[in-house]
Amino acid sequence: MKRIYVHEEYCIGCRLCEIHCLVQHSRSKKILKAFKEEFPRAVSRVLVEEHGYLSFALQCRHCEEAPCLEACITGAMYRDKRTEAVLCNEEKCVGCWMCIMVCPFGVIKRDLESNKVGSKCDLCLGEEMPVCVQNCPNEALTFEERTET
Amino acid sequence: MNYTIIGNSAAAVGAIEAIRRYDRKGEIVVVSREPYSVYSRPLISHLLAGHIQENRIFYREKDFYKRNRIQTFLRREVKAIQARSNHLLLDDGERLGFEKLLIATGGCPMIPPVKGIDRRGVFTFTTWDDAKEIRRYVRENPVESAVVIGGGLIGLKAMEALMASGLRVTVTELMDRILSATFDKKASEMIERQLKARGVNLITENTVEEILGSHNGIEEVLLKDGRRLKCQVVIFGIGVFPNIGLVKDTPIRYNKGIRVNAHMETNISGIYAAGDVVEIPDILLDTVRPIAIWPNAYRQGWIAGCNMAGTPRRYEGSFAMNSIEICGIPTISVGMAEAPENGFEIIQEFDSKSGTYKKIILKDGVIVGALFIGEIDRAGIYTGLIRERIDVSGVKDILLREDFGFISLPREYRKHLVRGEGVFL
Amino acid sequence: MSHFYEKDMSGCGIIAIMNEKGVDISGERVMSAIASMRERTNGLGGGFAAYGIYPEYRDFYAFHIMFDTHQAKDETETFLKARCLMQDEEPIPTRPNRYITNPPLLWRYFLRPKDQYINGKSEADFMVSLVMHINANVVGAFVASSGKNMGVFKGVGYPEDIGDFFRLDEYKGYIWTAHGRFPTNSQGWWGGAHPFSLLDWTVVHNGEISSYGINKRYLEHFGYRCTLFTDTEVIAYLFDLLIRKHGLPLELAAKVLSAPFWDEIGRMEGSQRDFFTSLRIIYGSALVNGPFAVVVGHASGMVGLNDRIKLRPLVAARDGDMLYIASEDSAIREICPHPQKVWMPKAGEAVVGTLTPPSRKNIENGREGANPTSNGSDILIGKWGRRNGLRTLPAGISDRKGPG
Amino acid sequence: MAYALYPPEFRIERDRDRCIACQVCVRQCANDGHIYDSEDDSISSDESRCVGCHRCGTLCPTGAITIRETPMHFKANGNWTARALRDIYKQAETGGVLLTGMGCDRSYPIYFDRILLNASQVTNPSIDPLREPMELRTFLGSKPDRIELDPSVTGIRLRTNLAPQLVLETPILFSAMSYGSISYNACWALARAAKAEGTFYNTGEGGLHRDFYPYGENTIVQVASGRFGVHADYLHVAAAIEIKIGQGAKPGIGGHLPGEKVSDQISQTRMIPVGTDALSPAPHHDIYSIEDLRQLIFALKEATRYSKPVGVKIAAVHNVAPIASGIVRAGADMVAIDGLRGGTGAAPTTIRDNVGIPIELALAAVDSRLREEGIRHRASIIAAGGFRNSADVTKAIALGADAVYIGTGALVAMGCHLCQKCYTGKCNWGIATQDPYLTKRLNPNIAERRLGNLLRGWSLEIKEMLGGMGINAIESLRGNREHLRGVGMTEAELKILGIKSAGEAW
Repeated sequence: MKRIYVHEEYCIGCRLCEIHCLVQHSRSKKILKAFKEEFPRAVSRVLVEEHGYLSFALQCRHCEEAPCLEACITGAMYRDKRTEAVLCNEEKCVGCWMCIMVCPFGVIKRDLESNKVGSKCDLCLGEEMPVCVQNCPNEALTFEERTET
Repeated sequence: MNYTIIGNSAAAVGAIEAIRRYDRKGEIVVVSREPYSVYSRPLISHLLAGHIQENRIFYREKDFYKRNRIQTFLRREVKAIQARSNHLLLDDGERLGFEKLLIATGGCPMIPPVKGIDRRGVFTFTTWDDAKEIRRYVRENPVESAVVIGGGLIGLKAMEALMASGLRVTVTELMDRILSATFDKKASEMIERQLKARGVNLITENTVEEILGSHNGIEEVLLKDGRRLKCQVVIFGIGVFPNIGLVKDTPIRYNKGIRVNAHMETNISGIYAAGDVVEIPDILLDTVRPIAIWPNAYRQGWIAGCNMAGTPRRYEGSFAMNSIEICGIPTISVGMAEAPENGFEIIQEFDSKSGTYKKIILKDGVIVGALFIGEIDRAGIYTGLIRERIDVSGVKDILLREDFGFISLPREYRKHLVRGEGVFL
Repeated sequence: MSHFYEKDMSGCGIIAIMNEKGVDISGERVMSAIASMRERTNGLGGGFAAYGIYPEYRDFYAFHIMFDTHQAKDETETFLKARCLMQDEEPIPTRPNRYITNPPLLWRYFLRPKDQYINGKSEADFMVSLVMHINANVVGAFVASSGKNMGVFKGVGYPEDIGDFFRLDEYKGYIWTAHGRFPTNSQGWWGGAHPFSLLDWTVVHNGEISSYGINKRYLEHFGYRCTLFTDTEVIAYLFDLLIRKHGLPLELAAKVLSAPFWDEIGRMEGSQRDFFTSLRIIYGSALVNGPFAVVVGHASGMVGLNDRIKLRPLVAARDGDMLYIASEDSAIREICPHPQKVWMPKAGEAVVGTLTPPSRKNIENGREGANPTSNGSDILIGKWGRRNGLRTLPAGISDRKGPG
Repeated sequence: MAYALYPPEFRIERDRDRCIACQVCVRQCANDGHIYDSEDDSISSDESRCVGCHRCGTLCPTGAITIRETPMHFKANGNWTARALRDIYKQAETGGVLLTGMGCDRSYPIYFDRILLNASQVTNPSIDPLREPMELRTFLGSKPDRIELDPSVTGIRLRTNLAPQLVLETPILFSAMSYGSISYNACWALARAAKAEGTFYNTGEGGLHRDFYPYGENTIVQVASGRFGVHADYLHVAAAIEIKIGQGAKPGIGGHLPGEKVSDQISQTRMIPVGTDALSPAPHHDIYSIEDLRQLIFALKEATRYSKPVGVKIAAVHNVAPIASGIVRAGADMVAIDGLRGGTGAAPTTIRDNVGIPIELALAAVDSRLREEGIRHRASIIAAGGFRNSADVTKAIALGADAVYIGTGALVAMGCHLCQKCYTGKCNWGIATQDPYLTKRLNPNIAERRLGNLLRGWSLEIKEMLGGMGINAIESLRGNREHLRGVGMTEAELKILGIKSAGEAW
């Protein structure tokens, strides 16, 4: 499948990926509105980790055998047939946080308002490329189909 | 190829989805005692509490069987497994032949020897039917208060559900604290304080000895210490044990649960078992025991399914873990909650103001237990470290720091990032 | 002589005929051929070069000189007499022509250098230096030609009128080249007409040389002083340099002026590739760029050449010992209705006419090279001639062909 | 210093309506020009730290930031300009030499902007490079003034043995920029782009990191007065060698790489201890005369068995033509001339802005001089110093250059915004720095791509200009000043440039 790959040696820690992810998942999808008018503010589904000069953006890896899929007690977590992305059906989610317990990347966040899985990368379905990749100024994120496992 | 599956929950679904991944043609037969299309047992407390509607309890879409072309025998019970002749004997005498068999019969609620358990108003709490009956009973009878036997996960979920339906609830726990199996003392205290604050009547180091009442229902229970409690409903929420009734007097070997090899196959070739009914290696405790949790059930089912369909896969074993929210407090506990003896290192962090508590248990630089109360974000990272046995002695001091994350881990371990592959849990 | 500084931006007609056995041809024929291309000219210049016209003076340098004034004539004659033995001097015979008005003084001199003045230089170089001096320093004097047993007749007017004016019908030669001009920028100046000549090199040229600036500076490096009035002269000088001084065979010289493209060189095999790579690297500044069709004549032959993407027309034909090169097929058929062979030379492909028996050492090398059995690093003229014939032109060239 | 007597050079204007306090600017400014205040979740500025590199404004996702020159705070004065005053204040504070980076930014005449190119009309068809061959291939190295042939019975044998040549697919090379003055990634990108586009880059005096040996055949290695990183492998792996005498930005001045930039890798590459200042003396202390230079040239040729061209780079100074002539006669195969506007990683401002002459005049003078002396063919001329576009390149070639060096242009292609603070080592664009926080900002994949695009774009434009002039091979433009015309120049300038005034026909 087409995945987001992270090249930590080129991540400059600007966090533009987080900003644009937040905007993409806001109601208006407009940056100024998303930050200045929408409350609660949308949550970014990508997380930039920093340590010294090392940094990288981390978002759901859409694992081939995804622990969150196996652990989900409601079946809310599902794999999208077309993109093979792991997505969460918020209708079904009851917020048992099994997924948070098993995700080894720690990239699933709670949405405290709705007490549902709030922040889970959806590869920006609809966009031809996830916005974090689109907006990375240094190509530290790439969106590729790689054959090698 | 014919695949027959006894049971219709997580393990069964895991197996079905695995089989269909590798074998689109083979015939799949599911026999289940319950009448329902596959649903999620952990959701019954949400249902009873009225948090969700019935239509949301289903674990897979309505057309799950149809899409996977599965022949179902619902509301039918297997009476016997004829391992030698590869046949199942059903309650109505019908015999079903099978080529590959998966036993996924799950667990049964534990019911201690208590007098008067046959009275109206006494329930177990594991199936959708349990939830339905409790609900009806509460609606149709003058019920004001209930006693839940068992201060573990099931007992507390039942307690929450009953409170939500407006009852006064007493919880009796044999041990000196609730959740003694999954939490440490401090964590238990934190939850107990919350429960009491919400008016739950907690009675520890004590249990129900007899359920008293008349033919038209319970009036009160008699506790071990002689105390009496008025109540109209009693629920057994102690826990479950492997439902191995079927394999007794068959050649299939079992201990606490059915014994399986790494392919989830029993000692009889072609017969597999998965889910709460089996016992599997606990990679933390180096023992073999049942670990009755949902993620294990699904994965074991998946592994069994792969092997049944002829694609060898090994099950890596597992360890205890649980995520549960009690009184709105999210909690996650993975692996050991308390260090069994010395030689373990403990890192913890407690903030009474925000009511958060984090604790990591290390052995020889490797995490063997993690406990999170109140704040659970990114807890999975630690689960992963436990699973992969990563030596974290290098980053010990920052394990619980705000900025601890993937980046603090060895580059080799971060390869997941670039490779983007999944890891197995 | 500021009016001399012109770049010759002209569309023109050219014709060249030669008998490779050295048999004489009457001037009438070339005149009728050039006349047939009147459309290509505008009466601002016409001219002829003829070889073999002064057999009785074959050992003397025949200087055709134009003078604006008698003073220029005196100055020039004094200068020449001081340095040369003057075997003979006379006005160039003309007849009145109603279209030819106020011609300059036209004289010819048959000279041989006085030995003591040559000091070290080759005789040819010495004669060149005289030409350079007169053209550069004697106001109103211009040497139109300076070779042995040949001469250039040119002026302002239509070529056939110029030919009539100079009574060319009375001359016989084994090579004739002719040129009719269509200048876009020229005050009618007799010296500005083609052919341009140095020693026995003559050039008739249709085109414009975009590389003039560097060709000129390159030639200056070798002592050529391009005081001359048009870019056409650089072609004459380049041939003089490459063949007379550097000893290149005519065909190779043509490959310098109209060099093969790098991708073509890339397709050659080893020794050829090295050879032409070196040739281009060394003579890059001698590459003649821009559209041109040119015929260069000299005592022992002539060569017709196009620019490397053939932006000006050039046709060739053979009939027995006769070689014809012209801007238009019609001009050839005017005097040779049914040639044995007519062809359109490819861009950069030289059409070579050689007088047999040859009189020049370096031509020998070239021609004998036509033997296809070669070893290692030898360049076979014949061989690359054929290769050149196979040359595939880049797309889009063809629509640039045709009358320019 | 207690307080500064001059206002900050730049003003950071933050549009509050647009600022979303995302802190990208805070994280991107290596000079701490932006400060985040978590109390009221807002961002403020410390303008005294702004160097005008525009990193913040470029990355700001809402375009909330504008960097402006501070409006004149001094009383207007034609002589005592703000710049003059600011320099004095600075110097009065520090007592030191004022340093700067990149090339001269004073408004001396740029002759390229006063030279116009020719094109064909009617009499001479222009050539369409998209449809017909258009040759930019360029050979750098010494050439004989004639070919030598051996007649043989079977044909003609080539006797001439050509001196080693560099083959360029486009007449543009990347100037000397040392590993140390620029980052590893920047060097890597230059090397990769040079290889991909069939041209060359130049190590400067920083030695050659062994990682870059695979790009050797596209590498020109420099031998400079400090002799940093010069050893047998260094010479052997390269395609050509350049002796650096001078640099346009600082003629007569040595180099100085501050110790803090001498990291472990750099110390290994330059062969000096970690943390020590790398000082290149002003002169080579084994070259006090032209004959000394000749010795070094031939020492290097001997060392490499005459297998590669050896060039000499000098700054364009008043006497440049005779000096170049001497260099050619001393045996150099290439002469690089670096003009007044040539760049640098660090130079005293006053030297950069007041010493040397513009490349256009120097180039024309050198080309003419070598032709007058009949030795133009013996060496190739590489012009350097402030080439901004393909037209500059085309004009330089018509003036007589064989090829041009681009340094600043290449850096700008990689992202440089000419803030001229290279010497601080805090390049926010990750180019002129060794700070790992900053160097990773230059992704060599992107940089290589952008450099390649620049070369291809310019090459295409050069072809268009050639085609317009009716020329289809670059050698027909080289030194062909007939295609140049001058506007707004004095007779003297036209004479030195060797070009006619606009309006004069051929």
